Amino acid sequence: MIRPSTANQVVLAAEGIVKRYPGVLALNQVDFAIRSGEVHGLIGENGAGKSTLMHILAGVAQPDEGIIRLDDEPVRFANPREAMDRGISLVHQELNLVPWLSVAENIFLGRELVSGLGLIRSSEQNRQCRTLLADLDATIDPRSEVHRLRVGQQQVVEIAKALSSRARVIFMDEPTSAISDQEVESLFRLIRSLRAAGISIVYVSHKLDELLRVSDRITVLRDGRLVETLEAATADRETIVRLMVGRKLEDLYVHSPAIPARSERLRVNRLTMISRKARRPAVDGVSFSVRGGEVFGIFGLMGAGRTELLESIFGLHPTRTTGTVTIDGQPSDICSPEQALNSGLGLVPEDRKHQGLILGMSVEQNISLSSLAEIESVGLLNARREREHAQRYVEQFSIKTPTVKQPVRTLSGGNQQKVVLSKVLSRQPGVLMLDEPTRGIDVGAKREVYSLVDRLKREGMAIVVVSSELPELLGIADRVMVMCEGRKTAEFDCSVANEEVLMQAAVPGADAEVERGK
Amino acid sequence: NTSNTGTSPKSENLGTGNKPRRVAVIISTLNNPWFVVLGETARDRAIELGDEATLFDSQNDTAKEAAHFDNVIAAGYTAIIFNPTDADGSIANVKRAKEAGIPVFCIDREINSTDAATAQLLSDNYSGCVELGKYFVESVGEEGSYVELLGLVGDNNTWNRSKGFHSVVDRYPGLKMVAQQSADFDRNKAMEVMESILQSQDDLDAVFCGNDAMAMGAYQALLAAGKADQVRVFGYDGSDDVVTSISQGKIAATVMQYPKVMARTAAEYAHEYLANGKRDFEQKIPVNVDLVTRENIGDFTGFGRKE
Amino acid sequence: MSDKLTIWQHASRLQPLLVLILMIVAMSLLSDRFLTAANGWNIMRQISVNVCLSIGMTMVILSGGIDLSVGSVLALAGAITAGLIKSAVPMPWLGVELQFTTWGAIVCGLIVGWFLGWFNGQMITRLKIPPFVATLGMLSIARGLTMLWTKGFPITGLGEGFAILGTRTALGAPTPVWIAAGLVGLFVVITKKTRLGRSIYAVGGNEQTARLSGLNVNRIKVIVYSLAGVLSAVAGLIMTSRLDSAQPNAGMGYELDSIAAVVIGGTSLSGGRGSVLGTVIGCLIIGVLNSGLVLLDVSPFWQQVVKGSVILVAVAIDRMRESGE
Amino acid sequence: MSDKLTIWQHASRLQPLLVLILMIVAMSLLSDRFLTAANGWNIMRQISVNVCLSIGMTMVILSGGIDLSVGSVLALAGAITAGLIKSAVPMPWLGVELQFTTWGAIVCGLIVGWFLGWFNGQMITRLKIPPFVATLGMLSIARGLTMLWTKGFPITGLGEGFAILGTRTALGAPTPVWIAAGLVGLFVVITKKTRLGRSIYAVGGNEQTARLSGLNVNRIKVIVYSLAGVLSAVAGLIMTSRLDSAQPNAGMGYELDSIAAVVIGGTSLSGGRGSVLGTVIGCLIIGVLNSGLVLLDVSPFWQQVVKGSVILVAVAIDRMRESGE
Ligand SMILES: Nc1ncnc2c1ncn2[C@@H]1O[C@H](COP(=O)(O)OP(=O)(O)OP(=O)(O)O)[C@@H](O)[C@H]1O
Ligand SMILES: Nc1ncnc2c1ncn2[C@@H]1O[C@H](COP(=O)(O)OP(=O)(O)OP(=O)(O)O)[C@@H](O)[C@H]1O
Ligand SMILES: O[C@@H]1[C@H](O)[C@H](O)CO[C@H]1O
Ligand SMILES: [Mg+2]
Ligand SMILES: [Mg+2]
Repeated sequence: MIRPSTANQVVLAAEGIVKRYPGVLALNQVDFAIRSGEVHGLIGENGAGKSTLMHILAGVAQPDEGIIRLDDEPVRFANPREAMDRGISLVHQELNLVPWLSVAENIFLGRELVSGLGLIRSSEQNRQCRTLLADLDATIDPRSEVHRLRVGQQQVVEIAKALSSRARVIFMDEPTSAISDQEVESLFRLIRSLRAAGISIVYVSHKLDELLRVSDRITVLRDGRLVETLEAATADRETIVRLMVGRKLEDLYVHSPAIPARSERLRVNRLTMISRKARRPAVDGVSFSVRGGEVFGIFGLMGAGRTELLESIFGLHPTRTTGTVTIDGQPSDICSPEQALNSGLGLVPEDRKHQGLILGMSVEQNISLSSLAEIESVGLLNARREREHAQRYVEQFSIKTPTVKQPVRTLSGGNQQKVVLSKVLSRQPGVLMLDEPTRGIDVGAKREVYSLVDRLKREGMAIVVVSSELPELLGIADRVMVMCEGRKTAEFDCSVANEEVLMQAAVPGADAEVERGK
Repeated sequence: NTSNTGTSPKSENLGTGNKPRRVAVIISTLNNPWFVVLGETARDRAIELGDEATLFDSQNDTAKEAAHFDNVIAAGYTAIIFNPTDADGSIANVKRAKEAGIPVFCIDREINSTDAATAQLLSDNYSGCVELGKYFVESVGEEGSYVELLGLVGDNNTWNRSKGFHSVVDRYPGLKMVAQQSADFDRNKAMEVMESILQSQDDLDAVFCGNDAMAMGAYQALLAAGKADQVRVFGYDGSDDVVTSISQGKIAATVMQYPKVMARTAAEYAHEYLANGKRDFEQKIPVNVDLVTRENIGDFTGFGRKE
Repeated sequence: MSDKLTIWQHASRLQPLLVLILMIVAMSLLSDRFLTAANGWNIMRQISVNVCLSIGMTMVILSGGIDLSVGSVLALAGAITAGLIKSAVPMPWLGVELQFTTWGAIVCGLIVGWFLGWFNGQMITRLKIPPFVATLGMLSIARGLTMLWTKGFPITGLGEGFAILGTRTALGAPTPVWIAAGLVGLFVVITKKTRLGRSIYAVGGNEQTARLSGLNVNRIKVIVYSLAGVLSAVAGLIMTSRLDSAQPNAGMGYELDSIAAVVIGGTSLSGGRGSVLGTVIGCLIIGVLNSGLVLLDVSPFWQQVVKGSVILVAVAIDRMRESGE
Repeated sequence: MSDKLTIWQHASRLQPLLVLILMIVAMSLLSDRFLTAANGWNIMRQISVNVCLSIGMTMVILSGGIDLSVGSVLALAGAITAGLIKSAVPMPWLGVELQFTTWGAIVCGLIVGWFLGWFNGQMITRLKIPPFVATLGMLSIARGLTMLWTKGFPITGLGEGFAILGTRTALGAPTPVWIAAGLVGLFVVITKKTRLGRSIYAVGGNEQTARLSGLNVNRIKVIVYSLAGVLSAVAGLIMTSRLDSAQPNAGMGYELDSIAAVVIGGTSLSGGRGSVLGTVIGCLIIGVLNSGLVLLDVSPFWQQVVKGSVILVAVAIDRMRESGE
């Protein structure tokens, strides 16, 4: 597979690409070139056109205008298969796996290893798959069905799938949005070795530091136009952010001091939840409390049980949960999300496509889903009220959408997340729980989320934020709790915490030491 | 005129055969009251005679019928009273029973084989409709237009009846069939089809229906259209409501098949075979069918003759 | 720009309407008897039973489920009402007989329909039986109960009072058409303008999101199946009244007709997308076809071939336009 | 840890098997006629037609579709084979008559099945007609064609050669059981061990992913429907041979029986999950129930009630175990 080093030679190029979607010009005269053996970062706000550009270069979508050249020859990819056959593969931003097939079956889908009789060689596939995964995440069993994996693990599988196809050009659309730091490190190691083998990688991420670390060159897209391509070695954060948003952005994190005198709004006592999949506690005797006007962060590695904790509080697993939840001093026996919402809890779930949105519905219908009572008059839903209700949030959070009637499916990730936030906030919860609220959204949108969180906090809301990004948590939280394997291992005031101590409490081995130390 | 053997007391039965007498009554469908009468009468008569008896519903499906035969043979039944779903398709089933040493008495519908069944008690659909056809010409006259509602088009009774009818009526060129549609032997379907036909036919004189359920449905449509007095309805079966309707002058005529007679006789034959060792049955025993009209309605009741 | 989009979206939702219009034009050219007021009413009266069933089916399908039991529920509700009209219910332990009035019997029929639907809902939500299996079981059970209740014989001669439901006209339109039209109006409002309706779309669109958004998914499903049950009972009453007879085998195979009307009307079988009005158009397409083929006196052998082909061509035109744009 | 998980997964897939065993135990306790070799062969022969149909249906459903036309295709294939065996096809323009041998006629029947299935696949992939509608249209068309071909009369007396298919035994087992068992084996391998099988699961599990992974989704679907057509034809041939007669209304309503077997066997109607072996268990459950009810002397009206209830209870137990863990 190793090609003669042809450094700086352009492998794949886009010229004058234009792509229109109803109501949007997704790409506007984009010229984009990928050199062999380079890692090319691609960045831009949500909806800037990054995914669209990759889709066109990988045969998933067809351009309205423009030419694609592979090795200087004009080419047309009618479908992803044709692109794949020419050595171009794509890690999709949205998870694209077959849930009921195993990891190995997904990785080899369409390229199965077959014996002379035409039968699939499953054990050989599993073996190769295990080797491949050893470099990324050794805990994933090639035989387990993909729907049993957590989002992060699924993303690892996506990456492995693209790597296994022995492509010359690999597009990675936010490959790290759901994976842990160790997995990111493994991925970067892999990317470097691929580059050394002459393979080109186009890498989309909203995580600027990551991009600066791994890329050779970085291209910035804004509103469907290519703004500039920079050498990563000489680029810096501020320049890139300015190019992305077209202006200088203030500090990323927004954090007002906690308001001390507020009363306790949420108290969780000895909460335990038995996992259905693993038949052991996913959450194990966790207790904590949050006051009004406070942001309470929860940190942990993948699979620490943070999502299950929030879900249990929200009444999603009533039969498998024990422990007490007290809201505003009232012990609450929450058995369903409906009751949770009525008790003043709000949850922005981790997986927006499957838990946060109804993709077939419009923006306004998604926003009003939790507060249908508000748009009702004389027993009927009022179209004008619904529109105004949605319009309010669209303006407040600057959701980019042609109209509130737009199907939410067509919005970019960041804007979809804002729609979910709008839906939850429309119930004016006293306690807001956010599970990975900034996953897959751009810096601008992130900052908007942070400042929103800060504003809600100042208004007296109690806020719980689960995040895998340490700087983010330290930037916005007042206190941070750390979880490991379902248990609470530490709690810090943010004024005294730093990344190192938090990480130590989150790693399983360290956790054992803490316990021994006690 | 049917039960000449009379009821035998139980003790006597136990004396003659040393194995239990178990009669399976396999009926083409119980979706139609005519067959319910047929099946239940046979079963009840067998029980009256001191035999064990069970009713099976083939749901108009020759394959389901085949499964019933297999199950009945496996379960050790000793005789079968059989109303076939199909004259040809059911032969193989009867032969399997014969091979297993189980006598089969066919009722109502025949099978096209003379060496498979022990006996066949048949009502002749073709000649019944010949009679009906003659009466049709008599009462409608030699000129006029009529509609024919067929039963299930995949059912051979449908065609036997239709052919019997046309063998007479087609000889009169003045009688014009303006529509020939299927209503699946179903009352509701007949009503709907008739309603639609009435949209295009203003001067209808008569409707010939392949069974009584369809006759009632067609009548219901005519009634709603205000044409019940002007259009004569003819049916086939001799069901309760059609007999009543004939006496009220709503339906012109039907053909009485005697399901109870056929069923009772078959049960008695089976009993004779099992209990008394009788073997010399005639292969085909026609059970006559009678035209029922306003004129002779006094003699009839639903599914039979007044006692 | 955005308004144009909406108009286009509206038009595309009404595509089955174009198919319907095409069919009406074709039929009118082929038979001068087709395009008459009388035939119009005739078709509408004939489809009223299917419209009632299919409104319920639409809601079930919108919520992501399916109901195969509609035909059997129709039969049982019709038979019970007819039975209660005809004869008194002996209550030996009280030493009395209960004789229902016509209206009382009708209410009982509706309650039966509601109960069977509610039971479907419970099986689906509590016992987690997939809707296909749950309602297939009900199809068999309710049919068996109908046979047991009627002993296999039709119940006939239900009296003037009951005949109103199916056979009269009021203000120039047959009662069944009034009933069906009333229900269509009611359920268009329910699906498009009420919380229940929105919740049904949400549950069908993404059940997990609906639950996390605070909707009581199980309750919504139970309501949907109960409504389908009641609507099947209404259909059963109309049919029984129209025939002046409750047939034990009434409604057999109607589940497919009803699902066909829903799907032809543009509702997605995977839930979350579609409309009651689309379904009405679906019913009309099937009704026009059925009646047109009889009017044209197409031979029964050919009818099935023609009917199948027309539906395919109609839906194909529909989908081609859609994907072409 | 991971191996334990896999064993557990395997066990959970075989849950319908537990239901089947429970039923067999119950029936054996209730009737001493039940657990005999003769009755065992009997049940297996009876289900062989449904097994053939349901293997095809399983693949269609695994791929995310549905096929309502199986019963009509069965009828048409059976009728055409029977017709070609019985009488020569006149070819006036050549001045000859074409008389098929039994084997020739069988091949023609299979080709008819394949063609109708292929046509279903084309309608679904090219014209984008939803599978429910496309195959519903085919249900109607193929039935109509059967009526036209047979003129409404059964075709009977097909000779010794043809009788082998349905009525003989070989090595102690009836031919239909051999055929069904052979097809089960073949399709277990196809679904589990070949790229085609894997692709079918992928298309049903996530069509978009399948497409993005470079699978030719349309081709796979066409193959699946074609196979279902051929398998329906095989079922039609077995049935015709067993009855020594092609019935014009053979196979009516079998689509529901077949879908029921697939779903009871644990295959998800939304595609991507399930297995051919599960379907075989589903067929056995239905077969045992049918035969058991007859052996136990349950009256026909009660049978429907009991059958519906048993299926519900069986599936409910299944689902409760599943959700309990
Ligand atoms: N299938 C589609 N239909 C309609 N509009 C679309 C479609 N796909 C993308 N768009 C629109 O095209 C624009 C570019 O979207 P794209 O997904 O390329 O953005 P992105 O840069 O990848 O954003 P993100 O960082 O959120 O992933 C957005 O405005 C989006 O709403
Ligand atoms: N490798 C694994 N195999 C099976 N189950 C696992 C595995 N890892 C974690 N789990 C299960 O998932 C539970 C916690 O997952 P959860 O999604 O709540 O964690 P999280 O901290 O929210 O991480 P994430 O970042 O993925 O959201 C664990 O307690 C365990 O039951
Ligand atoms: O005699 C019966 C009845 O007429 C029934 O209505 C249809 O099938 C015939 O065989
Ligand atoms: Mg993107
Ligand atoms: Mg999580």
